[in-house]
Amino acid sequence: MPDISVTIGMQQAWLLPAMPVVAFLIISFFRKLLPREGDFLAIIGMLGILLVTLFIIVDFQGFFHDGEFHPGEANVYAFDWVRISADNFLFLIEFSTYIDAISIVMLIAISIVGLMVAIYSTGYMQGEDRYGWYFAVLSLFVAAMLLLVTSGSLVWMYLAWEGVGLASYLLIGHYWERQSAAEAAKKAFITTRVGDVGLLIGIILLWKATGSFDIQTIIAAATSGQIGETYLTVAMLALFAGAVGKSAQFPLHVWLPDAMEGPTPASALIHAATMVVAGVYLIARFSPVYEVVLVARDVILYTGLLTAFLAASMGLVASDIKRVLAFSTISQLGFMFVALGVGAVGAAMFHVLTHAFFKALLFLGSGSVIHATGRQEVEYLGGLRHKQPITAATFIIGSLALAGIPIFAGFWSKDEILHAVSSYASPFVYIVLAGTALLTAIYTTRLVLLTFFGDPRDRSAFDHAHESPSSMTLPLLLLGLLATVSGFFVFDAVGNLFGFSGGIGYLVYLHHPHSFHIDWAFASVATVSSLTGVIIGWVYWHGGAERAIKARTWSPDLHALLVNRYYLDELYQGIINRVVLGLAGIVAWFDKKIVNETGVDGGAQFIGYFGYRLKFLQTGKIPNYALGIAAGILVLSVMVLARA
Amino acid sequence: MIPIEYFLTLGAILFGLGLFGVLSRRSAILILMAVELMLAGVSINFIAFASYLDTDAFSGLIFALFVITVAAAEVGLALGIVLRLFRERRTSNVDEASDMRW
Amino acid sequence: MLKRIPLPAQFDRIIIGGGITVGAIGVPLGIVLVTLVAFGVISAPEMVFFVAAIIVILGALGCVLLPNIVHAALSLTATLIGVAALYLLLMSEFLALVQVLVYGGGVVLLLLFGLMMTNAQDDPVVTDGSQKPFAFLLVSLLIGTFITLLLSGDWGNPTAHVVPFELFGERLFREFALPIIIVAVLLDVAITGALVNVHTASNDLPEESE
Amino acid sequence: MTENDGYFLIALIVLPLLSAVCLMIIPSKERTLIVGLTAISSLVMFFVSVYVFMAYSFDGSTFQGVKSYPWVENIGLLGENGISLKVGIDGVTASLVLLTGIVVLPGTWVSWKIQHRLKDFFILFYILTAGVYGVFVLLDLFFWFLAYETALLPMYLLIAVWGSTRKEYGAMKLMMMLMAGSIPIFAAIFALFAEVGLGTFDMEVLLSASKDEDFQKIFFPLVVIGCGTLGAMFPFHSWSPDGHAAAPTAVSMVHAGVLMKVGAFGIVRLGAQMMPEGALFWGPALVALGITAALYGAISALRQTDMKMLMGFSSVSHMGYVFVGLGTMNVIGMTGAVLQMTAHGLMTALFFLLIGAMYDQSHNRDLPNFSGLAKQMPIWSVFFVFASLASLGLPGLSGFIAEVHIFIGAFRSYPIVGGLAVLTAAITTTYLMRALAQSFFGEANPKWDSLNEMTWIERSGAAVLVAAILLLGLWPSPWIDRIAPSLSQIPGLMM
Repeated sequence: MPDISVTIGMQQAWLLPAMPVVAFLIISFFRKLLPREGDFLAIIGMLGILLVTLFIIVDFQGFFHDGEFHPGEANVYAFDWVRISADNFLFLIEFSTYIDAISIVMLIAISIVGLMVAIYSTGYMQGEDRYGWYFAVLSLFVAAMLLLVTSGSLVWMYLAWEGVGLASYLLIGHYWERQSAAEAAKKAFITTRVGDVGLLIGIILLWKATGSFDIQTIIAAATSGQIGETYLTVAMLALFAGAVGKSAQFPLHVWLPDAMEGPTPASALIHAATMVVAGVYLIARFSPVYEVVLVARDVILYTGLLTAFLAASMGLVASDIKRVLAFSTISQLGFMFVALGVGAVGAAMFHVLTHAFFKALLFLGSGSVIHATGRQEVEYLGGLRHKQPITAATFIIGSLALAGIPIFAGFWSKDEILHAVSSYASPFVYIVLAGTALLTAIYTTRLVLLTFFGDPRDRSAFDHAHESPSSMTLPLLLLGLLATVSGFFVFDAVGNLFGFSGGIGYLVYLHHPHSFHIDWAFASVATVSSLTGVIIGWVYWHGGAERAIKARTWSPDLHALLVNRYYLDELYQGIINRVVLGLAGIVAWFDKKIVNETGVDGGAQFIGYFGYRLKFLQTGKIPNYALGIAAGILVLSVMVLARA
Repeated sequence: MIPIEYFLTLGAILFGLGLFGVLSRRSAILILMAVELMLAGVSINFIAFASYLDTDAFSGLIFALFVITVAAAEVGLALGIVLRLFRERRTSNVDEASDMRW
Repeated sequence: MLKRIPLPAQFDRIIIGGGITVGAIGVPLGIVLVTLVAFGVISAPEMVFFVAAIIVILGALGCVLLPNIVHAALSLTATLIGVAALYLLLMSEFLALVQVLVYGGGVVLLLLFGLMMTNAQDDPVVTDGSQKPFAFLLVSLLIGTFITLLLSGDWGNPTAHVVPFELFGERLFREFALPIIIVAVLLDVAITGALVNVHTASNDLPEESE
Repeated sequence: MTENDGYFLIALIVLPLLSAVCLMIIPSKERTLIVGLTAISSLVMFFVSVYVFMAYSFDGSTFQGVKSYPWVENIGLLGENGISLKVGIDGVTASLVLLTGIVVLPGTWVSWKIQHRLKDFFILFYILTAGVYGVFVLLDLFFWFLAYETALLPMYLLIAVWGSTRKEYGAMKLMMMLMAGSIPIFAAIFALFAEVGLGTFDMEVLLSASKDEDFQKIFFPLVVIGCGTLGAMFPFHSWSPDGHAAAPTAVSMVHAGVLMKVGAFGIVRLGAQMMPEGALFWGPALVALGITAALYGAISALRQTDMKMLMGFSSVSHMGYVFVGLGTMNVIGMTGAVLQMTAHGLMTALFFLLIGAMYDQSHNRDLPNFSGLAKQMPIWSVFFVFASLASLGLPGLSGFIAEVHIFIGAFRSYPIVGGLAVLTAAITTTYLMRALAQSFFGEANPKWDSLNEMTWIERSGAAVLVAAILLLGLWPSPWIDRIAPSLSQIPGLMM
């Protein structure tokens, strides 16, 4: 192993995005000629990524000793992409890769979930139109995502950032024949783009202050106090705006539920496990700087808290199985941002990892259900555990992880976040967050009960249902395993086993390495709240649809508020229709009437009118013209006279 | 001896009267006649200058000769045009030949 | 005696009218001028100049003011002959000759032919306002300007010189040979142009003449 | 670039003119011959352009491949080298020459399907091309202006004869506004001639000669107004939407792709390079106008339904970035401006090619009339989505690398403007994505089932442009290495 790691290591990190790019190019151009439209190329690409990731982890350990991380020179692979130089002036955009523990967490999540999703998709997408194109875009997405997490330069990170946005756009709009899918893709792209305005501004502001796009240089400059605090706060908040857009935080969360129009495996990969945590990655990457600008950190904390709560409450009433999961994703991302907001980067990244596994599992499970029944409204499902035992089992494992039941992965990471919050922020934050965890348990229980238990409510769909093929169940089982055990990584012993002494704390929280430990008092509180949630959910929904409908009538107003997502979509649509399009209408009117018809055509008409009046001087009578000539002679001779 | 100013003044008056004719008359032929008056006025000037001031070269004389020649040609051609106009319109009133207006 | 000759009544009127005019204006003027010469106020050539000038100006006035076109044409002839006299005063016999021949003979004749062929009786009736007042104002200003201009000039005190005939011919046909040829071509073109212009193909004659 | 490479620059002007002359000789009914001749000449022009771009060397000299043939000198006001046929390129024009070569190639290809007076179309088209090349390679202001006008005049006939919809109106408006715009340029050229007082129109001499600061302050705005009209600068942009909507495909391509850049280039050459102090003085005004145009065009585009009108306003918006970049008067911003000229040229040429390919069949360009076009014309839609992505500045495509330079340049001097410029990119996204979602995706409208996919010729043309967009987006240093050193020689330029 060490021998190979000399040849393939962090220096070769560029291989990570390169392999799927090659797969993307080959599939998109030659998919008609390839067997199975080239899906195997995408899988081979993912396998290659997993392999390279393993090599990189091995290589990475060589720079991790004495409880410190020593990146050294080996970490960066760079060439000049853009270079403008003059006397004592240099404008440089480099391509460089930078791998550290945060990147590695992301790499693990992307490579494992990506591989699972690719394998799963061969079953799920079987026989669909644009089968090969789907795999091409999937490869493109993975390439962009890997570039995003390995890039050492902000510009290239932005490039990848937009690249994942593009892939997300293409995959949400994969079924573009449906107008709703086209609209959802548009909404996702525009909404994230609004956030990206902030990101780009932040990048340029940071460049202006430091003269560099290199992330480590910027962090070094910012933490050493070279940049004014207000300026830095503005820049970091601008960066956070990008994260808000990409990670679907309030107020830009509206695109993620709609994004469920895309193929379910793509949702699992992009809108649950990887792309949406890019924002978390970005903030985590800049966490040393956020240590300096505490105002920005508070903004992150409360944004995350608000998002977590709102999304969880919306998830309570959503009827579409994928939308419930989407709201859950938004909520869990809120948890991660809360963790970042209190400075617990390790907890946040840990949650990224476990969330990637169990949420991907849940999405793939829901995909299996949709694949089998063709329905995705929970009101019409039910009792599916008899038809789809493997799906049901793995889905329940994922749900337990999401709900935060002990042993399962979600419990450990969520507990870490709650623990971190309790020691860094006010009790209010802790209470809201614990309440949100309770809500999470409730809606998760509801989802599981309505889907897999009780009586089937749509008989034809139920009869039609069957267990999915092994290409789909295998990834489910693997992810189920990971969703169960990946939480154990938190223990020092497990960390040591993998070569990271001190567990994940050492892996991701470089500056203040401390080992994770379980405070059983907090853990029991968390467990009790989760179990309470499960019990409440059981009481309400265990019997099937009738109680569910009763639950709806408990408070119709509140229900309507939640179903309509706090009317935020309507608000935004109203703003777009009234304000933006109204303004556009005014400007278009201004251009048409004032600039064009008054300014340009009006000018032409004025000259035309002037000419029209003037033309009557042309009487056509020769004596009149002769009189004019004579008058001219008179003027000339008077001028001569005046001179003489 | 007669001072040159006499001739020049006469030339100016003749030119002016001719111009008045050109401007006030309506018949094409009368306008032509008035043009001849103007030319005569100019010719007087030329010749006066030639014989008073340009005694060696008398270019003015030659110029006057050309003026007379060109006037003859002009009258011939102009009459042709007038005739043509008359045939087309049954009039030689220039006011009525105003097709070239706006 | 006169009545026996079958002349138009109009001709009669012209003769009588012209005689009365010349008598009424010419005789007193002649007396005045002869008196002035006799008393030495003006020299004899000046007297001739004034006579010629009066003929010229009266003729010009007649040409531009007389409503009858034939009268105007005859006035023009008088003017042109007066101008020829002035040329003689300026010692250029050749030009005087040419003036009488070309103008008095050719041009006036041509104009009269034109008059006859266009059936033009009188100065046509004004259709929409005359520009005579403007023309009068303009022309008076112009003449005033010209006269002021030429009187303000310093001409010295030159005298008229005889132009030697031979020298004139020499210059005309040596130095000005090219212009002469060009003028010849011009005349040719003018005649051709006039012919082409007047010639009407049968198909573009106006309808009345068919 | 060796001195003998100057012959290639002359060839760039002569080739299209020669093609035009040859076309005049060929009888109109010999369509095959016309197509063959234009195919060859456009390819040759393309390769010569590429060669010129590649041969440009980084030896630090300002103008390369300089060839000079005096025409009139030592007469009247003219002194030594008064008016001479002088060619030469710097880094800016090298990249613009390449752009012209790239755009004219597919422009020629897509014009082959014109049925009405094909020969006359190509004669005018190549005269126009010669004018455009002339503007980029000529180094004598007298001939420069001649080439400038030569590039404009054929436009009238090209639009009025071969155009569509309100073609007479569009052609006349375009022509009159552009002609009016060339008056201040004319004035500025002769003022420059008089101010320098060496009796020469030689640009190299005029560049290095010292000019009074007040003179520069007075005449720089004239150049901006004149050239800005051709560059569709707010508020002189009004011809752009109507003109583009009326013009035939190839003319729209060349006009939006190259000719508008002639305007912006005029500001670089006559403005910033000739009158740097004036440019420094008026820079903020130029930035203000540019950002107004960018926002204004983008917001107007939100309400447009005609595809070509949409592109017309989009061009106004994108050219606004160019003026922002030029106005920043720092080397990053100006480099970005020149990059944006190239990027916008490629991208908008692709757009017009695609719209033309569809309009020729449907005779309809109204976005609300369409739905689900991706079903009927999948390849066309892929190209269109690609062009939209390039237009909205997706990183990795040409628009981003240009825009990011402009944003950075703007942020260095005017942070608010920089912020607004970034915001404009989001608005651009909005109007393009709305158009895509409305007309390209969703349920296919059976009314348009008769639409055919693009022809192979059109696909090849689009592919050329796509390749160029990708090349510029992913590997911009060949452009930047040429542009930035040339611009950084402007005196007084902030680095």
